[in-house]
Amino acid sequence: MKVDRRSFLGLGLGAAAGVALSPVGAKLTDDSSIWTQTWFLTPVPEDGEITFEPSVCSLCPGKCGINVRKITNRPVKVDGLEGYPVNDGGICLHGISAIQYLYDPSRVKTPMKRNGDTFESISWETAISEIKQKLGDIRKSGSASKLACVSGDDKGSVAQLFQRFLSAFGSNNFYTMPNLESALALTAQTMHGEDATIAYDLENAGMILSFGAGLIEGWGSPVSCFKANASKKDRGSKLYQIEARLSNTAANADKWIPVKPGTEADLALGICAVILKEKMFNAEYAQYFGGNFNKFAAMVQNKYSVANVSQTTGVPEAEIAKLANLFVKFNKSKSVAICGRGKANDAVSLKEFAAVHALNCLVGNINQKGGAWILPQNEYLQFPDVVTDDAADKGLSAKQISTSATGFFSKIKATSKPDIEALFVVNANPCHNLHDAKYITDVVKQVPFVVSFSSFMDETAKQADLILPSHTCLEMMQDLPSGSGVTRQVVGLSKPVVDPVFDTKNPGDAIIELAKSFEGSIAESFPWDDLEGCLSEVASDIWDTLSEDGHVVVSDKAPGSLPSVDFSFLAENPATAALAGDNNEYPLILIPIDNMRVAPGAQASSAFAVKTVADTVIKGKDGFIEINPATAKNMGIKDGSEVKVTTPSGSVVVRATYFHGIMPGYIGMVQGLGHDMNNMYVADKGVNVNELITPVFETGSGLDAAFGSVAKISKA
Amino acid sequence: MFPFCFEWVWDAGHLLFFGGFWFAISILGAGMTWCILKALYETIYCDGSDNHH
Amino acid sequence: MKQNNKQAHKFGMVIDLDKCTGCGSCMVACMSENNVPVKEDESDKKDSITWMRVYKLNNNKPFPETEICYLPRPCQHCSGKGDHGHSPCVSVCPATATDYDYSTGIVSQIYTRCFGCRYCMGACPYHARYFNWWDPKWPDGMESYLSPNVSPRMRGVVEKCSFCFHRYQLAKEQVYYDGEERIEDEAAYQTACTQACPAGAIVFGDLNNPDHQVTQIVKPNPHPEHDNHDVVGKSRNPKVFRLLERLGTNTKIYYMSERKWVRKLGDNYLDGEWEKADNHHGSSHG
Amino acid sequence: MDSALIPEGVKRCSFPKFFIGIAIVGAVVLWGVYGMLVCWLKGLNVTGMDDYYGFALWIWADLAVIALGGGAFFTGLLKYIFKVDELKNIINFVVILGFVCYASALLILAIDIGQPLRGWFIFWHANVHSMLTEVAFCLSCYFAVLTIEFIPNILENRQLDKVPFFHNLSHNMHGVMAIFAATGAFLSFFHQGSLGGVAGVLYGRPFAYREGLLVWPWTFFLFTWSAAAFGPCFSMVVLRITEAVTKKKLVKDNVIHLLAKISGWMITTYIIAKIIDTIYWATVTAPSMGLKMSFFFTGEGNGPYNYLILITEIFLCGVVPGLLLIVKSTRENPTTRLIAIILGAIGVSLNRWVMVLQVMAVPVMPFDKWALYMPTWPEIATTILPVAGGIIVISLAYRYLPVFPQEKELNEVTVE
Repeated sequence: MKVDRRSFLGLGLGAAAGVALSPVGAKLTDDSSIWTQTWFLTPVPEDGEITFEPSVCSLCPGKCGINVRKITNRPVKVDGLEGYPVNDGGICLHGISAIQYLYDPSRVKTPMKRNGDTFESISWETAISEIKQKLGDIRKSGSASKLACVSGDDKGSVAQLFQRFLSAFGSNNFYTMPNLESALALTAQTMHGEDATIAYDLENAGMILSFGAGLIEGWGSPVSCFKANASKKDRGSKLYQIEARLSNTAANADKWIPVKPGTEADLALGICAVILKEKMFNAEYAQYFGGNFNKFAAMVQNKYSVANVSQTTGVPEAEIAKLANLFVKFNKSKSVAICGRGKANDAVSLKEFAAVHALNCLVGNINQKGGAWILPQNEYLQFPDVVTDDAADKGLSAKQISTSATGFFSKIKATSKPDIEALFVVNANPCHNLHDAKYITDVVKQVPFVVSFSSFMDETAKQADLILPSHTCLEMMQDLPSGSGVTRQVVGLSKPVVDPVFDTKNPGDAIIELAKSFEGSIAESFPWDDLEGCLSEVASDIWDTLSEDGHVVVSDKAPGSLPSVDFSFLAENPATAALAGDNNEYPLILIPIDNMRVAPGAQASSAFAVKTVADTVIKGKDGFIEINPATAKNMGIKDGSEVKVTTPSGSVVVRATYFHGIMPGYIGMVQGLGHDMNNMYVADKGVNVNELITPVFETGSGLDAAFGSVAKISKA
Repeated sequence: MFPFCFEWVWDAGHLLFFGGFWFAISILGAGMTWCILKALYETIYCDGSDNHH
Repeated sequence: MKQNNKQAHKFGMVIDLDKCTGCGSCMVACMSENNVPVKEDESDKKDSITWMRVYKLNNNKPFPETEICYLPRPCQHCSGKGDHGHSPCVSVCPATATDYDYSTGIVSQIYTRCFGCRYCMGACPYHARYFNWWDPKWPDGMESYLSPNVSPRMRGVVEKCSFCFHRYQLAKEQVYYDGEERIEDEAAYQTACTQACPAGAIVFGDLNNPDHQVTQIVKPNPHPEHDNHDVVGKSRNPKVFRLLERLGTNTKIYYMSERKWVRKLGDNYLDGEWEKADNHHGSSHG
Repeated sequence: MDSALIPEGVKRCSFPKFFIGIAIVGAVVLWGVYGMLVCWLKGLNVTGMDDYYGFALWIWADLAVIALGGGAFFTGLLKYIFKVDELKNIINFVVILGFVCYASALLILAIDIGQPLRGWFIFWHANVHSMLTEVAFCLSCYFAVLTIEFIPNILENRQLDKVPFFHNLSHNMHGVMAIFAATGAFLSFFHQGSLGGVAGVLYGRPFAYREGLLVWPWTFFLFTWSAAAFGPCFSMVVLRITEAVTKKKLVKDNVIHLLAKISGWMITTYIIAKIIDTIYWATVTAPSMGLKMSFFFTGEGNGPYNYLILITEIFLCGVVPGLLLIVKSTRENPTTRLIAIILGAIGVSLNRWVMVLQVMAVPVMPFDKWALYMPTWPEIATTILPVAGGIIVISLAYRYLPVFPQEKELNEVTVE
């Protein structure tokens, strides 16, 4: 057939018309809508039965009750647990993010062993036997005291099992990271001579005089503090916030009183002086004032006159007198003074804690509604005595190297012969979180054998020789006692709400397993199969209730009796720790900023948390310093421009962000950033302020009291 | 959208809007159909002779 | 007939800015509840999906008179001029992918209907609407925490706060199951942000239900304002305001603060207008 | 080589020369297509847009080409309805130009939306209250009209015209073209208007919002009017370019003068209305929302959005071309006329920019900040794509179709 042009055209047109009239077009259009609506790159979450499982969050010292929503065994949401005595339904952003920590890209998925600069996966059996081998050698060489452990805290059975292991092994070198709870215990010891802790009845306090305590920055038990703070409006309560920078707490307070950082103790003592001078102190409670009260009274009136204090602190004289009057007279005994800058897990000074506690004593709010409560330590764990052998006894007779973790690291570097042969790190990240973090990292590097129990490949785990990865908070069974200033003494039980995602273990189980691998006294000190078995025995008094209800309230009332007060420590007028460095060379002062949205603890921030952080804290990978526009303009530094910040410990390049709320002459940097981790959400974002701060040890307590660092900045 | 669609509402908005739309479509459709049919008719029945010029 | 009737709910919120601590719990609770994805870099706040965004306001005064205040901003669920349901976004969506539900007052968003023209984003003065510029991504395994109650969104569509509409649906099912007709109990339906707020700064409920706390705090005026008939539901509590109320968007998110400078930042005022508005507000009802 | 396709009695450049020209422009088209594929495959994250700037370069280009292509509907209206017969000499050209502009607009929309494959939801699930729905419906219908108007011209190609069916079809379509043109004018009125409505209805955006008549804000009418006024300017600019490239006079001066005169009066009346609208907005509408006019032009961080842009739009690119075109001497002087039509084309484009992009830039909440935007290469490439495509279409049409009825008369081919 000859196809001429006409028939060709006709054929073409006919075919086109045919296709147009056929259902092909309609079908393709319909398919396109279905295809775009079931987009291949978007996951479809599996449906299933909704269940809720209550547990307790262990991400921070707050120990809040959580309620985990699950869809057929996979957790999808973490809510606050209604009715839980610490947080009653409230929850912070990090707690909600607990589900992200489960699948965090930087999780350590199996036990790991260092091989040069890299790690290789090994089995749990191999890992345990390797540790046993190393530790056995150390013990054999007669230097049991050369095993040390750095832990996030010393409360709860997991931490105590580690401490117990050290004791059975023969070492006193158990250290906790700086935290509010230890500072409070030390204060109670110093001022009352009791093995006790201090709690603050903030939700009933009339006036809260806060010396920099970041009530809504994560101080204490964060959610509990949030609630107390939020209720002050309805209760007619007042919050006076004393600190150098307009923190969220200061902004939310009824009054913000800027003070030079590091002089809080002076201000507190100055107020004490006014109270004493005007005889405004609580006469009733004064009967309990023991040792050296008169000496103290004379000392403060002599050394901490309003004029002197005003000079040191920068607070106007009239303001100091007014504060003293207000503090004493506000609804009588309901005023309470608290301290610990920001989250109070950084630098703490005993002088400051004691001075502020003296205010509470003078006003007589001790063990009163709305006041400071001296609570006996919550001793629900009754461990049998540790069984020791000769090697252990010998090791235990050696002196503890330091009283603080920072002090410990600063001392072990100094000697050429290793003071420490092996180091356990559990629930802590000292290579990031301690001052002079780079130096700490170097020290950890030099320890011959480092075992990390971290869930994540964090800065410290990276320096380890072996990593025995822990469960994260949702996978783990453990007892979690409240603390950190909470008046209700509660023991919560964290439950594994999900099967472990990776080949990880409860560090409590791991340490029992390790102990049992030894023969003799060490194994004898650990007669339990696992942590649960241990708990059911050592916490037998409360175990039934604990395992059934998920928590036990040990006490929620102020102790009936009143403790005596010993002013000896303060009466000696201990020196205030001053920052190291030359003020002429470094004219500015760098202070760390605690930001509720940035996790400062052992865990780096979650992806969710980082997302909420403002673009004046992280921009791309850049970190920031806050600077008062007046200070910045003097130096020709523009808002958002790059600056080089130098301190005696190091120097970094960050951007400047103007903030009217920071005292001129000071620069602030958010804490908890600058992580060197294999986690794209946090890696290299901002800088770690701890690398810029040199520790300063307070005479007497030995605590690292560096509230910041001298610094200089220049245009980068 | 046609009146038999589930989202259709018998209100002024729909009547005016779609009234205008279908009206315009009808004119264009009818006009083109007329042109094509007429051209076909002319092509087939008036074959060869150019009746336009 | 499509209009507000007595049977209808009108869900709304009042946020006490004096209680808000800017802690970010509401933001994360929202992200977790609603399967909001997280990118590697979220520091460009102009492409960071935050249904609930917390703004940091300041009084713009130098040290030490500086004050700051946090303002959480979910979708404002505007009921539009004169309360007729023509929200700025709903009235412009060409494909009815966002709609005003007259029975709840909730502005919905149907992701599979939206084709991504972004007109609604241009219409919204609150920047409450977010576009999925990227395909959502979760690291290996992390999809396991996604909730089946809210479908994850594909690239190229707009999303926003829904007042946790899935929670409303669940509550409604429960209520029907219990043999009742409508949700009366305040606690039966609460948004994730309200539930999470550790400061209790957010109060959520039915503005048509006089028993609900939100109604008692806000005391909404059911009648149009004399000077601007577009505005309906203005609060009769002098400390309560709405964002950009003068535009007539009639949002259902109310804010409360004792601080004048905070209240002033809620809207635009010509010189001298604010003082008048504030006094008027205070004197006639306060 | 292709001489059989070239209309009789006119001279065209050699095929190789033509081919090279097309190839160069074709390369730009390919770059644009690459940009388009990047946008489709990777998603819109490759653009400079963000959640503050959801409307950007593309939407501006869309509005601008439709305004500029407004010459088609307005000239059609004058020619077919008001029977201004001289315009038959330019009508083919403006129809092609309109066709190119509207095709560009549709293509850009297909790239701009996040889920192009279900873009048809705008028809299927239409929300009749949305100005954008009105735009989409009228735009696609009017594109159909333009195609219908273009077809007879295509069928007049020497070879196609030999096919009796095509010849007849072309003839019949000419016969009823007035009806099509009337429908087109009706549709155009609404879509030009609704494009104006797109901005004007945004009562959450004080910079854009305008009061109006019934459901239509004043911008609705201003957009239609400005498209009718400035569209012919752009037609004349492109005609001038075509004449420069082909080195030929293609349309007689009297036709141009007539179109310029009509355009001049339209511009002048439009700009008076625009000035009134601006004054009313600045003194009544915006202040009722608590905002002074100065806020929109002097805010901190407002980038290029200062008073200069307003003055440029209204005076330099509005009042000036209007006056130049209504005064006989400047209208008939080729240089001043050229200045006027170029200014006019810029003016309407600037107006569309202001009404869409500046709207996005202005903060509304008192604690918000100005937002600025910078396009990325895929946006620029895909915006240039239809321009390059348009050049090719016009070149092909010019070469193979009898676009300009007066060409033969104005350029007698000397037989060699």
